[in-house]
Amino acid sequence: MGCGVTGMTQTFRKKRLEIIVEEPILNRLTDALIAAKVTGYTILPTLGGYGSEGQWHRENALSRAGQMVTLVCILDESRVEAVLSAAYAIVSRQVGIVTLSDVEVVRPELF
Amino acid sequence: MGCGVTGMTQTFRKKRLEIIVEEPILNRLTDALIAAKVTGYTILPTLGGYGSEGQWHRENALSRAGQMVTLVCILDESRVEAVLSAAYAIVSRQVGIVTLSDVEVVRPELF
Amino acid sequence: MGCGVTGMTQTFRKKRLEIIVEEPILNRLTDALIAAKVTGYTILPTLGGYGSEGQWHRENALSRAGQMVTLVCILDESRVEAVLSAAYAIVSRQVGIVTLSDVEVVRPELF
Amino acid sequence: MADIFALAGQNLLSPVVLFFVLGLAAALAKSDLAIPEQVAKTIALYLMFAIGFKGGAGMAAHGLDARLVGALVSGIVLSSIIPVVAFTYLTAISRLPRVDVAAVAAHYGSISIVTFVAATEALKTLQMSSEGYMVAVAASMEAPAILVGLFLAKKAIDGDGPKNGPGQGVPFREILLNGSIVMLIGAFIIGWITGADGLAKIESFIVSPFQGVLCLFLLDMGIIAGRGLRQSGKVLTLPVVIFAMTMPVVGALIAAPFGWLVGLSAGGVALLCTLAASASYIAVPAAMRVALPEARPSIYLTLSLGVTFPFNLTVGIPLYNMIGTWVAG
Amino acid sequence: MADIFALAGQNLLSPVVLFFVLGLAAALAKSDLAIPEQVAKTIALYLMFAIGFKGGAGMAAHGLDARLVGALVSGIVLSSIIPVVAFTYLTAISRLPRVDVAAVAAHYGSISIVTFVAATEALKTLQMSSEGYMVAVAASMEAPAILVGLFLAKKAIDGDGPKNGPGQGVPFREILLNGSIVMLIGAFIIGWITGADGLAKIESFIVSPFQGVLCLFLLDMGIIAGRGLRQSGKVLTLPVVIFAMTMPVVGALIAAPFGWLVGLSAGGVALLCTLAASASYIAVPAAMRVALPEARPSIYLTLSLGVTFPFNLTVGIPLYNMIGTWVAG
Amino acid sequence: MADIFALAGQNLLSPVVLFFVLGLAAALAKSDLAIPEQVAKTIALYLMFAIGFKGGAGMAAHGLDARLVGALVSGIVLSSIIPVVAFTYLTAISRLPRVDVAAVAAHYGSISIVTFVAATEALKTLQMSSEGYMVAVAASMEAPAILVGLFLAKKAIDGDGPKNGPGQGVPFREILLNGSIVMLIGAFIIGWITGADGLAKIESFIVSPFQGVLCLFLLDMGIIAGRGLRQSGKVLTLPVVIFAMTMPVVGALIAAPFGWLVGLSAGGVALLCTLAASASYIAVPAAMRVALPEARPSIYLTLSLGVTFPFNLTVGIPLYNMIGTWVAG
Ligand SMILES: Nc1ncnc2c1ncn2[C@@H]1O[C@H](COP(=O)(O)O)[C@@H](O)[C@H]1O
Ligand SMILES: Nc1ncnc2c1ncn2[C@@H]1O[C@H](COP(=O)(O)O)[C@@H](O)[C@H]1O
Ligand SMILES: Nc1ncnc2c1ncn2[C@@H]1O[C@H](COP(=O)(O)O)[C@@H](O)[C@H]1O
Ligand code: NA
Ligand code: NA
Ligand code: NA
Repeated sequence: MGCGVTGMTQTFRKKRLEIIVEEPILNRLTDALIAAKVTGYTILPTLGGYGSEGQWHRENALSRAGQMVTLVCILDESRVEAVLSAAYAIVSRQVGIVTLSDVEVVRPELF
Repeated sequence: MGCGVTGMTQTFRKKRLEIIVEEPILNRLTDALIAAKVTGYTILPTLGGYGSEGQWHRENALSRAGQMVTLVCILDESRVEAVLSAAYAIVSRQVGIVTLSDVEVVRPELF
Repeated sequence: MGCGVTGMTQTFRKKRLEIIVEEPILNRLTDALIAAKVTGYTILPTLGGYGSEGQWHRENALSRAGQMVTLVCILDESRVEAVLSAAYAIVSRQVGIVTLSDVEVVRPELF
Repeated sequence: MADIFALAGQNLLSPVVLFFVLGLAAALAKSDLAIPEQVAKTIALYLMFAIGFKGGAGMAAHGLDARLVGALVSGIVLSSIIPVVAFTYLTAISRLPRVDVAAVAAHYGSISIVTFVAATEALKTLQMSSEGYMVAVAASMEAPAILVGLFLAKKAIDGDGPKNGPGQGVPFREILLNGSIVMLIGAFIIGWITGADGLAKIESFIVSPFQGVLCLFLLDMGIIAGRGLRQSGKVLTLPVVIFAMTMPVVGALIAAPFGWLVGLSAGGVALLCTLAASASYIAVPAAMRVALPEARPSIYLTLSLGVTFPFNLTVGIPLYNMIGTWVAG
Repeated sequence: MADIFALAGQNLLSPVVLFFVLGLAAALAKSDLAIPEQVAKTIALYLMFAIGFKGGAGMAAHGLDARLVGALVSGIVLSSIIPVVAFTYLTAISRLPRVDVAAVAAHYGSISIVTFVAATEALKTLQMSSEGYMVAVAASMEAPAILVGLFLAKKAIDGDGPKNGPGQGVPFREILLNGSIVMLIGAFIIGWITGADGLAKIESFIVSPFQGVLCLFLLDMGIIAGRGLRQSGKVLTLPVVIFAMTMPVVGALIAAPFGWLVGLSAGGVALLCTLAASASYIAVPAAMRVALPEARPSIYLTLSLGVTFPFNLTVGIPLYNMIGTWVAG
Repeated sequence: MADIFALAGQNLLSPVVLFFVLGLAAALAKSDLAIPEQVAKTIALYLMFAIGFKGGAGMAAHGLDARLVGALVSGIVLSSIIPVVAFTYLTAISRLPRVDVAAVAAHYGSISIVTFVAATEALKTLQMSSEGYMVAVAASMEAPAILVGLFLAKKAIDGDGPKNGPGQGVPFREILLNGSIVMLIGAFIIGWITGADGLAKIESFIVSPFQGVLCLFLLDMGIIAGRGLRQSGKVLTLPVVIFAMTMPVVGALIAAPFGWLVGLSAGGVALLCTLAASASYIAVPAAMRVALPEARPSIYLTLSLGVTFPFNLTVGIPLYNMIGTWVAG
């Protein structure tokens, strides 16, 4: 767990996991994340996008089948491996973009 | 203010502040950010999430009480300390996830 | 293309481009990104924000004119220059916030 | 007694209540049935629009009633007294922290406009009329309870700086000018100004489809209540359940003499009792998150939406109608 | 034959079909016309609400029909047989991978409730009545086809571990308790319980504006179908188009004897044929993304929504009405 | 003169106008009252649906009128002339930059369909009829003004490369095929094809609840206008306010002789004047953000939505009705 000081407020280094995933498998993904003991996550809606299958737009989809959502999860570096492989097991057969980046937080005990 | 060169376009290092916060206190948070002289921010909707209180979903909430939003603010490193402590004063009693990360921008004068 | 190892899973360094842009020019921007050969992008809705013109909120806008969206694009470092200048050509006359950051991915062949 | 059961039975088998039950069952069975958020918000505004406008048009039809002022004062007094009663009662029978008790008390002093709407529909089925201005009384009862609740909470939290204490930073403007209240009062005034003519113009929007729309809204409330119960059902210890199922009756019994004193019609007394008996789950929770974030939503929302609302919808409303008939019939 | 064309012509010039065509044209011309997502979802729920409630109220009016059980069993059997037929047929005439063929088969065995709604409206125009419980039959036909489709896909994919194979992890609860089905069956039961009284209360919400709302929904379906065709039109080789335009008729012809055996009315047979002929584009695609992600949505959605739905809406429904009249008229 | 005031007074006390005022007041008082975005978009589409369909059904009822072509040509000519007049006028009385003046001119040459809808309702109250094809005239007036406005802006910006100059990259397809226009014209054609029969089928969706829905929409427009004024009220210098309150009358006076020449009915002239007098705040702003981003939305939106729309809604429409009666009565 790295840490830094921005001015006077001390900050701690954590990881930010961002997963863009199809809505029909969201429940399965979140179950896996909870099983992998993340402390929390947040889901953002998605309007549309473009990928190997071309462009899509939320308004074109009658069913949840064509919809994607974005999941953001702040987690401690020590959890990354377990969470990443849990997530990967779910999204590997489906459409899903998984990225990881560095962030700093103020309250490290939350993650 | 760090700076880098990506190919030919020169880029400048700024900070990206991301705050996941309850909607009822959003007004108070944005007032505080404006008072702390941010040059701008953008608010994204949130569909649901999971945290210490369990799972929640936007559609379950009749009132704004159960809703969260995500605020993104790109700012100069020199402002981070002031903005962070202004934001922290607001979200400390409430539910709120504050993260900070590095980004590069093309037009540094905007932030 | 940098690369790292998080526990056992090998990860590869890519770039995350985030563009906050007015909806009326979104089509033009995505056309330019596709022409610049991005492998994909995802668009997120935006609720409101604050900038040089003051505060705005999605519910205040009758037409698409006042609306903004957030576009996220994960891309390889080698594409950054081309994509950045394509994007910049579109958003330079309009309102638009362009940021770039580092991320790690598991499946590098997708980007 | 038989009457109550007959009325309650009839009420229980109305589409409105059955759709609430459907929503509750769907949520408990983990179905993904849901009314999309923006539509649910619009339906809530539609209900305010319709009930406000009809109330105003009713005022226009029957002339300004001298009892209006008395009814408004009663509403404000009830909304200030009931939190104190609720606070004392819940403190006595449960071991909840004081701050949670204060928050719950604020919810029971304030009102649930959907319960009010359901009561109005039930009166219509019984062909009982009521004063149009009861809509304004409903609006007047929303805010006072919040202030009293925050005052009760004040002593619970010490050591906080003046900036962060409960009641500090309470968003008065937001409470008084929240969208529902503005819609309700605004539509009431417009209904009053335009009267029967105005009502004729928009009748097929706000009168004919009203019950159907209400079914859809109660379906959604059932879903939300059901999901809330699944999530936070564990907070429902016996004492708090007893509180949530008896406090409405206590509130109604406190309200009845006020209705009698003011001289309201049987329908008017029934509605005043319903308002007193109902607990907020829209405006007050939002205010509490700002002014009293230490109080737990899982407690106040589960009580007001998960227990008291269904209680009022099924058993309470027929009971308050009987009280109205006894007192003023 | 002339009759079919007359009926089809009349059907083609109904507002409902013309709004579908408008949506299709708008999408093909790249207009940004669109019904916002949350509203479209609500309209879909509204249609379930209305059709379910009316079906239930119809049941209440005509008493419990002994043929109900026969009709339900027929629905389940049809939903299990048709995927096999569709799988064999499509394998024979196209070179699609087996996993795609299986997914398509599941869609054609399952049903499109909007096609059912449109058929009900067409019957109303022809003043033909039908059994209220056909709504329940529709609900019973959604799930079996998914299981059969996954079973057919199973052999297509080998070497996958048990955790990831098709049919593994199929979300049964989500399929059986998806929002549309719960709304449909829930409203059916409430309509049955409250009967004519209940219907009278909410008639001006679910009966009078129904056709207009349906126009709006079909406009949206036209838009979605049009955008889908623009996006994935290239998958439409001649063999698959032939499949998508003949398979509905095959399904209807398989269903007709069942309707006759059970003893349904002409309208009932027409609806059973319509259900058999229709292909899912809401519930089944979502299930396939979870249980059979290897199958391509561009294929199954383009066939069911882009070809079969318009075919049924324009030519199919009048044809199935004739079949109903022939079989049971 | 007394007549105008009587008419305006009557108009001012209609529910539709009062709900606009309610929205305006709520926004100025910083209430959070708002119609959710997706619902507001749907209501806008509903208004196009209803007004288009009724126009088309009206055409079907009265036969194809030879004056249709004349009316369409008048619309296009007016939409091309008015921006030039507005440009000259606003340049003369204000010191706004040329690019802003050009953008404003485009807005005033184009039309506000909601103003048109409100005028149609006002005619109905006065029992004046109008030509169904005025809907098509409205559609024809949307685009020409944008082109003229961009042409006027062209000289204002020099030195830009050809790629970025104003008018370059103007999204013609998007302007002509924007959702509202496609809905309006599509519904018009479907109404024309299906005529009285079609109207009968969907009447209780598009006719009976229309005024009520319009109230809700105008409430939302009041809110948006109010928030805009709070935000950008500072741009309202005396000269531009004078422009925004007199330009509509100028437009109407230019239109009146056209209506007379074409031989429109009194109601038709009133509507043509209303179209000429109204200023766009939906389609044109979106086009300007793409083709002329240098122009400031705070100026053109504040003028068209914050000043001209309320002016037309309250004072303008009764005035244009009088002009119609004078010219063709
Ligand atoms: N490089 C990318 N950056 C951001 N989002 C992406 C990217 N590639 C794919 N996506 C998203 O993932 C969806 C499926 O992509 P694909 O798996 O390529 O068909 C797309 O529609 C996008 O929403
Ligand atoms: N580690 C996390 N990463 C992302 N979002 C989180 C995280 N923890 C909490 N949240 C969000 O914050 C909300 C409140 O969390 P909590 O304060 O833990 O109750 C959750 O419902 C999530 O939406
Ligand atoms: N520093 C910033 N961080 C995040 N979003 C911003 C920032 N500045 C501007 N924005 C967004 O861009 C929009 C236009 O900003 P401006 O170009 O400053 O008028 C704002 O309304 C915000 O939504
Ligand atoms: Na109360
Ligand atoms: Na079928
Ligand atoms: Na004009």
